[in-house]
Amino acid sequence: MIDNIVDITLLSLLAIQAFAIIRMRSLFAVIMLFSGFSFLSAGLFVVMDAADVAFTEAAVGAGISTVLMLATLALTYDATEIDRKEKRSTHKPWLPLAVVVITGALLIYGTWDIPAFGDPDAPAQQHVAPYYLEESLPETGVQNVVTAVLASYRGFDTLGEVAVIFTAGIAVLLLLGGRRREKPQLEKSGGKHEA
Amino acid sequence: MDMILGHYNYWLVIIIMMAGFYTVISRGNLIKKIVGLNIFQVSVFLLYISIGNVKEGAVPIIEKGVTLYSNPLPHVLILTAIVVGVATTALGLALVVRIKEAYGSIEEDDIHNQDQSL
Amino acid sequence: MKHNLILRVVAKFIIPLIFLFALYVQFHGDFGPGGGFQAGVIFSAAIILYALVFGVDSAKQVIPPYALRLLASVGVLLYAGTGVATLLLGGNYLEYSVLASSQLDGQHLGILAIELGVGITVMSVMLIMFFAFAERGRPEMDSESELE
Amino acid sequence: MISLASEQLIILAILLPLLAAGLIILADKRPNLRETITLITASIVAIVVTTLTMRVLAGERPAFDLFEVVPGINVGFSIEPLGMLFALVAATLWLVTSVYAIGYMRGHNEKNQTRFYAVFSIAISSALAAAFSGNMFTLFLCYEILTISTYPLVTHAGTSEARRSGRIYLGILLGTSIGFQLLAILITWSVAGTLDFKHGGILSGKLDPAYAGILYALFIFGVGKAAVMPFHKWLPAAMVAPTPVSALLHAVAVVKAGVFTILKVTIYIFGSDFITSSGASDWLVWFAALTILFASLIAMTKDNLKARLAYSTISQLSYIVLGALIAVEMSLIGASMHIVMHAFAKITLFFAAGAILVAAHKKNISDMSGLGRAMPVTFIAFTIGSLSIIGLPPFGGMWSKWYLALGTVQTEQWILLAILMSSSLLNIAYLLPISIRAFFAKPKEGPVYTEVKEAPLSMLIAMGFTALACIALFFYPDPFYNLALDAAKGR
Amino acid sequence: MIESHLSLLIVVLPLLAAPVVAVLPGGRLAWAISTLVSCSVFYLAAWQLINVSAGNVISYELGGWAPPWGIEYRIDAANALVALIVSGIAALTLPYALKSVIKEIPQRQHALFYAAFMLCLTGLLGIAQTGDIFNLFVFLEISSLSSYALISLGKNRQALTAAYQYLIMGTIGATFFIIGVGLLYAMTGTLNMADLSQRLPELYDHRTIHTAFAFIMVGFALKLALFPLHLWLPNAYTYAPTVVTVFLAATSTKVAVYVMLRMVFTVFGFSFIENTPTDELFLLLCIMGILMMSFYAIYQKDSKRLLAYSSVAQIGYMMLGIGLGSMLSVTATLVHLFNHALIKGALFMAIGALIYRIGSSRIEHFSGLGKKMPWTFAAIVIAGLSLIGVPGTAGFISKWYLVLAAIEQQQWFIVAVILIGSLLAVVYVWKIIEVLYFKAPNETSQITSGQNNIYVKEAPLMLLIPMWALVVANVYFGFNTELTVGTAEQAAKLLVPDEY
Repeated sequence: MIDNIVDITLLSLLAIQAFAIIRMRSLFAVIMLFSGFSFLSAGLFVVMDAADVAFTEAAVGAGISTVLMLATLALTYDATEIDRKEKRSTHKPWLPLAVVVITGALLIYGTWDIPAFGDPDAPAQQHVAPYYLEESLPETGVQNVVTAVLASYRGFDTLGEVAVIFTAGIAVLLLLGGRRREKPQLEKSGGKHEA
Repeated sequence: MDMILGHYNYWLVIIIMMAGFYTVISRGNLIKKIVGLNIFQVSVFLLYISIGNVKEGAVPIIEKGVTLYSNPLPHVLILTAIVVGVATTALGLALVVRIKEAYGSIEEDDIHNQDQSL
Repeated sequence: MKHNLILRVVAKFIIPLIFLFALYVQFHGDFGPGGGFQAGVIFSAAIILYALVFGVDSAKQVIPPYALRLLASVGVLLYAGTGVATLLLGGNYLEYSVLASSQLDGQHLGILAIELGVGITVMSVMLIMFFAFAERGRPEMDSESELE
Repeated sequence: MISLASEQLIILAILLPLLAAGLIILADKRPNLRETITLITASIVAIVVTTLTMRVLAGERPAFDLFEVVPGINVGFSIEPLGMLFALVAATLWLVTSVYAIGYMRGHNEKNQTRFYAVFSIAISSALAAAFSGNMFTLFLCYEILTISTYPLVTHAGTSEARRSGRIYLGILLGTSIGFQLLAILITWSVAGTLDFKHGGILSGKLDPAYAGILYALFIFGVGKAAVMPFHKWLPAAMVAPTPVSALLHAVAVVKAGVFTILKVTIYIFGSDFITSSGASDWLVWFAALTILFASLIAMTKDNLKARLAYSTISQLSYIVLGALIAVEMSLIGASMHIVMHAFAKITLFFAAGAILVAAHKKNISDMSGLGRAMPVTFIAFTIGSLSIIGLPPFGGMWSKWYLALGTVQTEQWILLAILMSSSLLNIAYLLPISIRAFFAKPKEGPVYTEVKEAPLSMLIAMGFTALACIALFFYPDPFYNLALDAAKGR
Repeated sequence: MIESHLSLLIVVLPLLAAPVVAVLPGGRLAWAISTLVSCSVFYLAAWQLINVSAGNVISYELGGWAPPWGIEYRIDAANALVALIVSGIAALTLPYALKSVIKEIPQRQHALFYAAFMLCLTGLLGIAQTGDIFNLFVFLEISSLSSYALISLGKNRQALTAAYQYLIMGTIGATFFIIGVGLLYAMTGTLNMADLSQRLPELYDHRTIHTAFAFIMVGFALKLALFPLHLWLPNAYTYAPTVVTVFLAATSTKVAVYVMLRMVFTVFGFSFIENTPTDELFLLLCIMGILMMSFYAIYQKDSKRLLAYSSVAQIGYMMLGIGLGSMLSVTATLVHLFNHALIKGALFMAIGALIYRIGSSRIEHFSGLGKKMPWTFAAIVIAGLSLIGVPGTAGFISKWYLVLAAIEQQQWFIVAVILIGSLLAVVYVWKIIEVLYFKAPNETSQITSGQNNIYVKEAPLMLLIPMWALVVANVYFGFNTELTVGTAEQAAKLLVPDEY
């Protein structure tokens, strides 16, 4: 029960932060809030026994992502602008709202008869997972099952993951690498966006 | 009551998820969109971990005497997903920087108008 | 800030510790939480801190950008190469068991190698990103003050 | 030549023009060589086809498949009398037209002549391939190639008017063929499981007679080249092309490929018995009939000579379509023979029109008063052509109309008979006045034309040949008649 | 040795090439290596196709762990065909790239460009080969990230916004996909496709499964730009560097369509789809997509954008095949997958050649180029006819099977839509051809564009050869369909076991 309460509290806090982020228009605050959001979710991961994930989320979400976001903020707004506020959107929010509500409703519908939270007999816990828990130590000699699965059973996924990171590195180099060139020329024969 | 106890976690996660999703599709500021995207993804991570969670289960690190562990597989998947997420974020932000340089703004409306006015 | 003595001294103490911690995380992944990815991030964090305190240029003297690009590639190649090695040793791709005489040793060796690959790549890519953004900032304003 | 097997001859007849096209492009800078190539190829092809004709009349039916496209559908060729007849007409008239074209193109000093000759021979090649095609797929393939390869000829002038006409031309021909014909072919395939031409048809017994009418209609209108109203607009539009093009493509190759396709479908896909029994064509005949009438009426209103001829063509084509639709032996013979007779007659008229354009630079009939005395040969030829179109003896045109009429009699379609007759009267009304005006009316400016001479010799030769052919075909239609008879009887 | 690891090498070779290429100093060497690699991958893919052409299935256990515990590569005719398309297009695009890249991208970025290209190739092939639904997601992201980067390299600033737009849409799509995967996992406890297809049937009426299906479909509908979700595509194709457009247009959406096929027929099974309104929805969207996008295409002034809209319409055709869900229609989809890659590849290469010479993709600037660049012009005509679906071209074969599939089910309305679609194709293809074919009617367009086409030369051989390779393929596969139809039928047999 107790960790249920912790769970609920953390989730509620996360929700509050998420909505605060929607409302808030000062980008610096938004980014800071997001950093906090990551930390909190990391905490939640710990509560749900996902130590590695928590560790990573803290390092990435609260660390790297935040740093990069702040850097971008610094690059995209002149130092003179003290309040780096996003402009008020001119569009009516109804369409996005509708989309979101429908998606959310669909998800709730979908989770309606999903196995209960923390149920040890849920199919997710039955089919593949037990094998890992029982065999990983004898088969790979690794105590941390997560590491065993990550590095060995699903090692190819991790290779892909490294490739993704590598891709991102190359992409950033392509976009920002080296000295800045003069601004890309505007298209003379203006290609108009379709509305 | 059981229903709620069994599912409140999913539902709260979904609410957060939708908050993030909404930020992505409704906000015109390119940075804020990315932030929204991150929230969206993080909440998906939460969904996975919730699926893998086992009541009274321990961190899936084999130790003597412990019999019940929570499911390691979602953890693995999410580790990968987190990395993918940060990669996407970095790329997106780099694009934002370049867009700023090219258009002098990171507000969708301004950019759109500039392209229209050509 | 680049002239703040205390900060520099403290940093000089802390950064090696962070490196140490990174190494611990890198190689302790088999037993506790952690592994190549987290280690890489922490490692890069140390250098980022260094860059913040001593300036990007001196940080670049420590690790020149080209080296970073090279390292990133090396990491991927180390990982993918491990797979190729297992192929050559007659196993399937990434079937570590064939790397050594016994299955467990093989697995251990393989996991060690690929975690190292992950670590290297992650570390260098994180730094590539950081430097790219920082560099970009130069002409207009020093992003460091922002990142503090 | 004779020693070669018929299969090889067929391939030869199709490939030679293509080869020629290549050579012509290579010989771009040297007109004489270029024209020589055209003439030589045309003559060889004519000989080849004649040889084939003899063999076919002797009863030989060569057939072979090149390769399989999708399981059950081949690119394959086979000769039966009808295709032979069409090929014979196309080949002979290509030779004649080439002779004519040399005079015309130079006399009229057109630009891009190389492209003209090259594309021209590609068009012929595809027309011959269509004539020889052994199944509906191959026929459709050649039909489309023909459409596309003639586009450059139609838009030869490159003017914005030519461009507009090109759009109409392509729009209607591609539109109908993809919209209706392809659909019809696909339905046929899914019903009959084959597309091979077979006398007596492949559909009878497989297709519910109730739907036969719809499918048949899809074919009739899908073949836009047959210019059955309301899909006829492309033909007048295509008249912006140089006259030799109009002559060959719109008196022979293109339009005849259209009606030929319809005849093929009638005899070898549906089978005449199935059509008559299922009554598939009962309501379609009226489209053809009305086309015959309206086109003739419109023709009378046209002052531009080529436009008038164009509408006359539309009307004459529907004779053939009508013959196919009635689908009894007589009418089929008539239709098949009309392909020949109309071809020779109409090409004569076009040759004459071209000659008048080159020699006297006149397009409109109203300006041709008295021109006959300045250009007697041209106008005599024109008169002969007209009479043959009208269908008076002693001209070839009489035979085909005769058999068509017999067909209507045999089926007791009295209204159709009446329409045929009245349209012949209309033919008189819109064709003869031209010659009369040319010979007997007073020219507007001056008593007689002094400056106007006859057209270049090569044109006169061509004209003379086709004109004489119109007469010869009255006295000696046998080869074509026999072919038509075999086709109708399915021998 | 190689044969036993074929399916793997196809993915790993470019993956190994990427880091090597990335650190090379110059572009030339990078280009040479990438070309070499993609050619050998093409060879391997062809080999793989032969191995599975008998209708058998090859399974490869990565890490030597048996599925479902380890990741599995599961190759049948469908994968093999897609892998062949992707690698083949890559092998043809790279020779084309050499000159075009030198022209369009700053020198110091060449090495990185080819590295990104290799990674994109890796990702696409990985998607095509894998039999594990999460592994699919990882490689999807590799290909996506690299394509975002590649697109952003276009020389107009719109390229940046286009890439950003694509990044947001693509990531939302991918996230939807993993939500779906998560729900599937929650219900079945497995990620292996074959295993899923075993375990799903008894869960068919389970809400979670329906939701999972919905999310996976929406996710990939975003990726393959199915009609209402296509908004990112036109800009991306218009502003990306030519080479990138050629490659992505010919491969990435195809791979996404393939994934749809897999999900619908292998993982969930069509009997599941039939109980949901999905197939009707598919048909509806496809019909709207085909008609509306073709009309959009007609009104475009920019040739690349015109082709982009035509691509969206063509995707409609492919999805029709899935919506109809018969063996014939799936065959049609796969055949069109293949043929459309050839068509669009050739067309974009040809347009690219024009751009290479006159530096503009606006149609009105093309006036009179037909005479100056006869080979390029001929390529556009033939590929255009193939796009229309004129007999004797590859495009005709796809239309043929598609219409047959529709007739077979008495879907006359769809038949009409397909045919109308081709007629609209006539209009927009001819719009380009006419401008090229005729001399400029008025010189003003030339003056305003600040260029005249009088001194334009034919495109260099390095551009013409790959272009014509595709054009010839367009004609060849219009007459000999053993490879396309043959393989497609094999694949359809495996995907749609219950023939009706």
